[in-house]
Amino acid sequence: MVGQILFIIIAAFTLLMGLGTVVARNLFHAALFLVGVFFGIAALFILLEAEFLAMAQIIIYIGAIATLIVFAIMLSKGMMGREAGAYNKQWYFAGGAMILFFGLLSWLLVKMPFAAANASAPDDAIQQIGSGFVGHYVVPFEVASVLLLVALVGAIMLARERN
Amino acid sequence: MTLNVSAIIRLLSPELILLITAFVVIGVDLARRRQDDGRTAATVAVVGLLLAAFASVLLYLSQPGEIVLFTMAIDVYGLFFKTAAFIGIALVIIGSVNFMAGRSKYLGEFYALLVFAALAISVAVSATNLILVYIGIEFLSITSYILAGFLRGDKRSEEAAIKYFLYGASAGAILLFGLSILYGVTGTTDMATIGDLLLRSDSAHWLGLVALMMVLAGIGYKASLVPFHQWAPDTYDGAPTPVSAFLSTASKAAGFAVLGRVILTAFPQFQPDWTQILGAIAVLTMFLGNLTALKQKSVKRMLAYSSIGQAGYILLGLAAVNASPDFGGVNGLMIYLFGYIFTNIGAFLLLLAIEKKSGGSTDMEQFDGLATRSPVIALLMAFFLISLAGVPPTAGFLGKFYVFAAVMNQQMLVLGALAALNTVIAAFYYLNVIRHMYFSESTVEGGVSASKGLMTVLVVNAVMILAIGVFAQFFMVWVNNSVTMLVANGF
Amino acid sequence: MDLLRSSVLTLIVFLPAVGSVIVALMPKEKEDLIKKFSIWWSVIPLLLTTWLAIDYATNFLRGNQMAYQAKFAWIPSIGVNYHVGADGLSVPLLFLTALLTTLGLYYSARVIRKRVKEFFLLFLLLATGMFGVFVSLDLILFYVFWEIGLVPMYFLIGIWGNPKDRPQYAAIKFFLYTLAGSIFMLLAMIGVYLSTGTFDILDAAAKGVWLNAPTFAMLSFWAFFIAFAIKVPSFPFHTWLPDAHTAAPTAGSVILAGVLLKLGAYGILRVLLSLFPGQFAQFGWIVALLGVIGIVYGAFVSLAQTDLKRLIAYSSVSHMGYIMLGIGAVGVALGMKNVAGAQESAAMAFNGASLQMFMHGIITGALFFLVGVIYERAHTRDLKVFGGLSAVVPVYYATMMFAGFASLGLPGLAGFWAEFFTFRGAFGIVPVLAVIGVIGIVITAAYILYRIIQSLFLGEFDPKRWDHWTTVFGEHADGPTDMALFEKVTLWPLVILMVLLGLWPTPLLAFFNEASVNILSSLHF
Amino acid sequence: MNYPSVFNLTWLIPLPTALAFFAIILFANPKKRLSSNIAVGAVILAWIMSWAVAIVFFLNPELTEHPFDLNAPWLPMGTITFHMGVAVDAVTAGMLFMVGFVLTMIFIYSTGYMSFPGHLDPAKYPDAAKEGLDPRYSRFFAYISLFATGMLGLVVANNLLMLFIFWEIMGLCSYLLIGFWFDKSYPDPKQITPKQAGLKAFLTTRVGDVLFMMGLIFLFIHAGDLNFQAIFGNQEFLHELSTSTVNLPFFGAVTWAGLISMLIFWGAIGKSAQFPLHVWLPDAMEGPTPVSALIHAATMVSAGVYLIVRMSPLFSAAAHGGSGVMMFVAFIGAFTALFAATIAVAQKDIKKVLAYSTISQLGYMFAALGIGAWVAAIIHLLIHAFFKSLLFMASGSVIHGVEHGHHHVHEHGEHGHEGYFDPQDMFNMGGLLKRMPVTGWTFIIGGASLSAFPLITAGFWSKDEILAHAWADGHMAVYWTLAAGAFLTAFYTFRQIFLTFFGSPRTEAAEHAPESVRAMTWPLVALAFFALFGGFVAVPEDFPVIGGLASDFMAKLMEMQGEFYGLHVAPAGFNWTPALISMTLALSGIVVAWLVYGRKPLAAGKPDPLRKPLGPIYTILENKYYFDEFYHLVAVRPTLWLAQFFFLFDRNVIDRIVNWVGALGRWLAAALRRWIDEFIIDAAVNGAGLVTTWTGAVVRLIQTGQAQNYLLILLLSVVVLLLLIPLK
Amino acid sequence: MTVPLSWYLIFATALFSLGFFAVLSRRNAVAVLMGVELMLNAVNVNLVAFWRYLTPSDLSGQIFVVFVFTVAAAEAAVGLALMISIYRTRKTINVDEINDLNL
Repeated sequence: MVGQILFIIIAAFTLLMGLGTVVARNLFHAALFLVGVFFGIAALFILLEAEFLAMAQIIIYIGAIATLIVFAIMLSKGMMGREAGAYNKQWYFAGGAMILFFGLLSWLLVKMPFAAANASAPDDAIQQIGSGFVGHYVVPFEVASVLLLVALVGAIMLARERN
Repeated sequence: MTLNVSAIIRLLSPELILLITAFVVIGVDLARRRQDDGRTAATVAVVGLLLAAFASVLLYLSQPGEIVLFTMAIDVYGLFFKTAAFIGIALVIIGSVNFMAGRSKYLGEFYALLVFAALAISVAVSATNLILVYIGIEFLSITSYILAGFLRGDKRSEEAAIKYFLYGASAGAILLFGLSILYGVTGTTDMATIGDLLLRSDSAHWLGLVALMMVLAGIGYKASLVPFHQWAPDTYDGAPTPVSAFLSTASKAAGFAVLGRVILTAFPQFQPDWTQILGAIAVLTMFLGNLTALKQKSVKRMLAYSSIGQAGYILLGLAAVNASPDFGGVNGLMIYLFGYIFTNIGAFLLLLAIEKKSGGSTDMEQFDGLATRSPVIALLMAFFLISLAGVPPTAGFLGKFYVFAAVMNQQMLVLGALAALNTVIAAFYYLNVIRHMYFSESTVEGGVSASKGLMTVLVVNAVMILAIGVFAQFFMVWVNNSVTMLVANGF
Repeated sequence: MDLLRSSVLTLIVFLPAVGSVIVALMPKEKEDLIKKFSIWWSVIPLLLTTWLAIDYATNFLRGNQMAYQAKFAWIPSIGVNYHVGADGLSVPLLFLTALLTTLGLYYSARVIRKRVKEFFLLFLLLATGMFGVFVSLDLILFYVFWEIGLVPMYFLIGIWGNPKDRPQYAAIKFFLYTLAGSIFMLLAMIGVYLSTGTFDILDAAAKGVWLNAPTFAMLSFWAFFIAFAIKVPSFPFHTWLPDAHTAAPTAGSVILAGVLLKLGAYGILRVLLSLFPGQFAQFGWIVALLGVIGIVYGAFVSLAQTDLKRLIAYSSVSHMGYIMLGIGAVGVALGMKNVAGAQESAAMAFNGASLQMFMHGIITGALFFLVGVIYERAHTRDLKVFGGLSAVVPVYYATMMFAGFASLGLPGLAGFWAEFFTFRGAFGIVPVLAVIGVIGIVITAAYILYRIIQSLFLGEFDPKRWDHWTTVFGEHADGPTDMALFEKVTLWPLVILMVLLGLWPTPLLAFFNEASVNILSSLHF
Repeated sequence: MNYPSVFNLTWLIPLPTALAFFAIILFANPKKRLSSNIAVGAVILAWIMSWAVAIVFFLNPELTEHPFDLNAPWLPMGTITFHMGVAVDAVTAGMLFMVGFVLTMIFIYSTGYMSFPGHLDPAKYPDAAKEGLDPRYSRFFAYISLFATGMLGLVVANNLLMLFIFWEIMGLCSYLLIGFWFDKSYPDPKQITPKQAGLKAFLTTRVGDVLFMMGLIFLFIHAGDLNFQAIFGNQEFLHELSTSTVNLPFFGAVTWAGLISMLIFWGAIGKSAQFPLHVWLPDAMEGPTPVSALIHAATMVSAGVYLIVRMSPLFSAAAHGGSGVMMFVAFIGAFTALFAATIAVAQKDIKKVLAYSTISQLGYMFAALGIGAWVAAIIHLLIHAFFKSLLFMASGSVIHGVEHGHHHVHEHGEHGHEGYFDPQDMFNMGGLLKRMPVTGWTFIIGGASLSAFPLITAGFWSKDEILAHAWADGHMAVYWTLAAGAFLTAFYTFRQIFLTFFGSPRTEAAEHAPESVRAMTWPLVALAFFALFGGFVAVPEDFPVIGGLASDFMAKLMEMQGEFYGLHVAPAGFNWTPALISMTLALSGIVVAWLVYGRKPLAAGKPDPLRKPLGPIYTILENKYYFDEFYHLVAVRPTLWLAQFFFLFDRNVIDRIVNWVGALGRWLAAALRRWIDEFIIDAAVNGAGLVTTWTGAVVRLIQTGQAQNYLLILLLSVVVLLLLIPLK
Repeated sequence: MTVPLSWYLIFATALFSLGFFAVLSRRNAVAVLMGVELMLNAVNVNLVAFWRYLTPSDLSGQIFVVFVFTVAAAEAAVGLALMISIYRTRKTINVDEINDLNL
């Protein structure tokens, strides 16, 4: 019961933050709302007993991605606050489509009876994750690292000041 | 599974070679920057890619059977696509050296990125695990975004990149959602297990289909299948031409390869469903690509739409997949793609020569009277187009033959008829370019010239197209082995 | 000898392609060298086919043996072979192809002035495609050659076509039309494999195709048929032909009419008849009906033409109708096992159709050359500006008379035999259709005499009516000049053939007759 | 059976002229005299061989029981082999006798006749004018050589297929020769020119020919062979053919024999210019006169008769089987005989009169065949050939003379002739007997023969035979029709003679007309001999007085031959009644002609005295019953109209089908984008109440360039795909 | 385990939809990118929830999420770099204004 209440609070908060991200005209505000979403998700992870992920969420998303976004906003000042309007012309239609999509997908998901395994989360989750990275998932892991490198190189190359 | 280190290195040698190559390229380029227009870097990249391709061939020849190593399958199916993609990318690099030389300062990065893209493809086509599928696809996407936007300050290139980025990111998210559901339904990320579990459980049906649809959208866009194609014309058109060549061939082949493996290993249960859906998508893709291509004035954009149309034919192979060893569908898809890689790279890279002459335009007028101005280039272009149109004895014909045969084998007569009809529509616009080259009077003075590298690539492509068509068996053996493998795999 | 016999077809087929590669390697300024080389090179297949005809007649004709076979695995995984062979049906057509190719090259050497190298290159390549179709015994090989023939022709029409005749339109129309037919044929070929497990025409015929699936058999039959009917072309698939023929350069028209159209008819006899005899028996009447419509319709439309070349083009529609009528009659006869005399008539109809293939080749080939002769001088083909040429250019007149009368089926010249045998067969099988077809004979006489002979040759020559005369070499002239030596050399072999075969068709007929008797008796369904 | 070895020459008979044809067109044609010499030499060779064969046959009447037949394998047809070959029987021998001789005469005559023609401008053909020969002299001899081949080949052919081939070759030559002066034109645009006449001749006969070919093919289908002796020697087969029936639309059940006979007869109708396909022959007179004599009088047109003679066993079998085909033949023949004769009465062109008389006389022969008077038909065929070729050649000589006279007048500039002068118009002649005595007298002999002047002319005997048969066999309608024709024949023939040769010249040209050269007159004399005495080969045995003196060996021979073919043709015997009637009619025709034209010679510029009494009938006759106009209306114009219609149909309907498919494709493409833009996106946006600035996108493709549009479609596609799941 | 799994799923779907809505309707490319991040986060919730509820002993789900983090980071980096690059050229990063390529 407590879990449910907690979930509802966190979920509501997160969704509100998400809504804020989506609707905020000011890009900077949107970024702040986004950080709120990240926090909310991290909280959910804790609720789901995935502490490692919660930590990673905060470090990566808030520490890296959100920061990156804010940096980008600041690097190009004119990016925000343009008066032309925050939404494009199809937003009504997009909204309708989204509601349809949401309804349809959640209906499909809820209809499905999942066989919940009533086991508890393993204690050595972090250890298992770690050995997964160097064991079974070593290739994805290495690929991910190369991916980051490539993204780094590419991002630098693209964003670098031109002479 | 016990494997010693040397065996692992051997099995992963293509990827390792690529990895090393990529770093060497960057290193070499740092050392020799601005001294040779990136020729050294390109050379290293090409050598590395060819070595990797060679390694793949060696691996294939050693008959690896079915080895799954760290979520990567080292099998004939994957090795085939690897070889094809590596060679394709190597050709793109050779052809683009001159083009890129004056246009960017970051040539080392450019070639390295192409090598990385090869690596991404290599990983993606071997992936047996949802995680690796996702990461492989995203790796490829991110590399592609950078490549598409590589010409900084070029509006078209940047636009191509951002559109591709937005589309790719969204589609990636949809793919991820689908994969998450698949994981949720089966509790595993191993595709073979997923396939088994889905086969055994009845209740998972609906959500399995939800996952299938999302995967279709999330991977299908890479193969530019209608209705997930819309980024493609803009991106192919705007991106630097070598990148378009890459995106429309190697990257697309990877999309098909991954789609094929995912569908065949994870969703065999839904074959009746996806046969219909893929068939419908194939028809849509062919019609839309071909009908729109009819109207284009720019050859580059026409080729962009043409490559959508071609995707429709290729998809036929998957739509009509069956257990027959002769015309199983997948072999059609594979041989089609193999020939298509050479053909389309040839056609796209040839545009470099045109663009060089015209200063960027690839409008039909630029092709007027090309046959008298530059007979060899015109001949090559005509040859590529004829192969795209599917006239024997070219590779284009062989591919069409095999996919049509699969369709017939499944007795999907309407599908076959519609595909045949499309062949005729497509021939119209391919011939139209030939018409401009051969029948029209020049409106432009002087011939177009191709650099030595570009010419080499074009000739190699033409020779390969002919070789695939004529020595079909040589290539079909490999392709058929892959099918046998997939069939043995439980499909 | 055995080595020669097993490789001769391959040589015939691929020598022209090799020649075109050699031409490709020559510098394009050396036009003379290119021309001479191409002509002499094309003589090699001509000699080979001549030898082939003689050798076949002496050694293999009895029983219509499939001789000179060569078979190598090409795509063994699906049983696609490089399988070639020739029998009584194909040997004469090979000779015809070789002859028209050589003559076409020889003629073109004098009149083609732009982009010489490409022309000769493509022309040689075209020969490979045509030879290939006539010798293929494997469906895929057949299809490959079928399509190969398409590409050079497309270029020949488009590049060297007369700009006034919309050659680009004609070329694309020609290509797309044929492709539209053939792509469905490809599907049907695959169907043959799925049914019989082989692409080999002989094996598949022996096994029978879609014996237990009538719907598939019917669909395959129509897919094949439409592809062939487009190529023939049979009404109502003929509309590409007037445009293509009119636009094509002279030698191109000659090959188009002389050989390419025959590919369709040959395909029907070689492939369709042997693979789908049951369907043929069922739908033969439609084939015959289309043939008859083609005869009459083509003849009437020809009568309405005022453009000489277009007239002859439409006359091909009419003449190819005879082939379709004959073939259709053969089909109907297949379903008349119990009717006395039907099988004999079928053999006659088969003979008629195959004779028409050969005869129409030489006759219409000659007619198109003759159009070229006058066009090179007058630079117009409008019949209204001519008249009275008989007195001015008697040699041309005489040559045209032979070709024209051969075309209208005058006994004693080649065309008659084809018509006679066709009608002899058709009257025994589909008399009602044959009666309608007979109308075509009269109308044919009308357009040949009224439109061609009268407009061109009769009346008084009036130099004021047309003043753009040149000689064939492009120099200014006050009126038409008679045929130059090279034109005589081109045309007279054909005229001689017309006369000889008109008087003594026996050697040619011997080939076709053996083929028809044996092919028909081998059909079982 | 041992045949005289000379028969082995038979197959060589058509050969010399064929070789001459090729020799002339290939090599000799620049040298005019050489060409004519080759042709004449060849035809003389053919003549010698023909007569050798014919006379040997005449000397061995027993050969009628075993006609000579020589075969060589020719065409493999399915499992059988068709043979080519030659045969000699009495009919062949008779024909060879006549054809060989007439050919030779006409060839020789032509060497004189084909001088430089009047309608050509000598300035244009200086060389030919200097030689005084037609510029296409060589060509003429090539053509007639080929024609000779056709005729001789037709006669010796032993099967219907070869006969058909030669038949058509003759048709070709006829076409070529009628249109020989293809560059001739007349001031009156309505007057038919040689080129049009040739076309008309070929196409009209072609109609008959295809029907003939159909008959031939049907016969072939049933008999499995076309050899005459093989078919006609097989009574069982003929019987079967005459009893098995076929159902035709409109006609109901007819016997195969009847059908085949009828079809073949149509071939003869075309070739022999019988009603209703007679229209071409008068116009064929546009050809040079030797051609008219040769092809359109003596040989080719009578080949139609010969064909029916040949096929008579089949016709008779058909008649036995109850088919009315023989009656039809008789009707067509008799009707044509009278019908053509009426037209001949009102013609003013000397050759046209003869042309209609030819049609009429051929009608007699068909009538004879129709009533079973086989022998009479053959004999009239042979004799008619002699006197009709004589008449034509003589008329040619007249024309030649008048033309020369015209030129003579012209050159001496005595009168400038205004306008066009027609040297063939009889009203431009008169009194020529004095100027051209040989021509005149031979013409009169021929004319008398044609008019069946009793006893002394050959024509009397042969025509009388036919009338006697009609009378004896009770075909009274035929008899009276033919008798009426006989009256008219005598009338128009002597009208012609009086107009041309008697009285005084009505023009300067006639006044100055010279006699023709000897190459032309000698053949006239030679033919006149046969025109007078040829009939004595067929005088009925029981004819008073002469019957015993003259021989009827020819008639006997033919009778025997007929027996062999199962045709029982008993001699009609002599009967005074019909003989007197016909004699009276012939003589009264001559008398009437004399009354109208001879008694009071027509003055220059006066109209035909018949015009007034006959009134509108004369106009109708003059215009040949308006048959040309009628055919133009019902056959020529509809054909051309149909051709134009089909052509437009082809261009605008059939050809467009492809374009329509293409247009459909384009329309689809356009519709696709419009549909997506307007209906999905735009309508959706409309629904949401936002139309403001979307207009730009309306014209665009689905490819708006807006990344977010793309993504929306991505999303919608996923939604659609997901919707499929519950719908499933 | 009192919270039903479906709650998580609906939450994730909602967040995903919000993110997608941003992608579809925001003009500013950075905002669009934020939408993408929302979508990825939503799926992460999905993955973790599935892991927790269905196969807690097998940590594939969590590992998957880690990889998603990586990808998200890389994507954000490249995307933002692109946007900066475009901004320099065009002085705007409004997605609907970047449409030179069409038809």
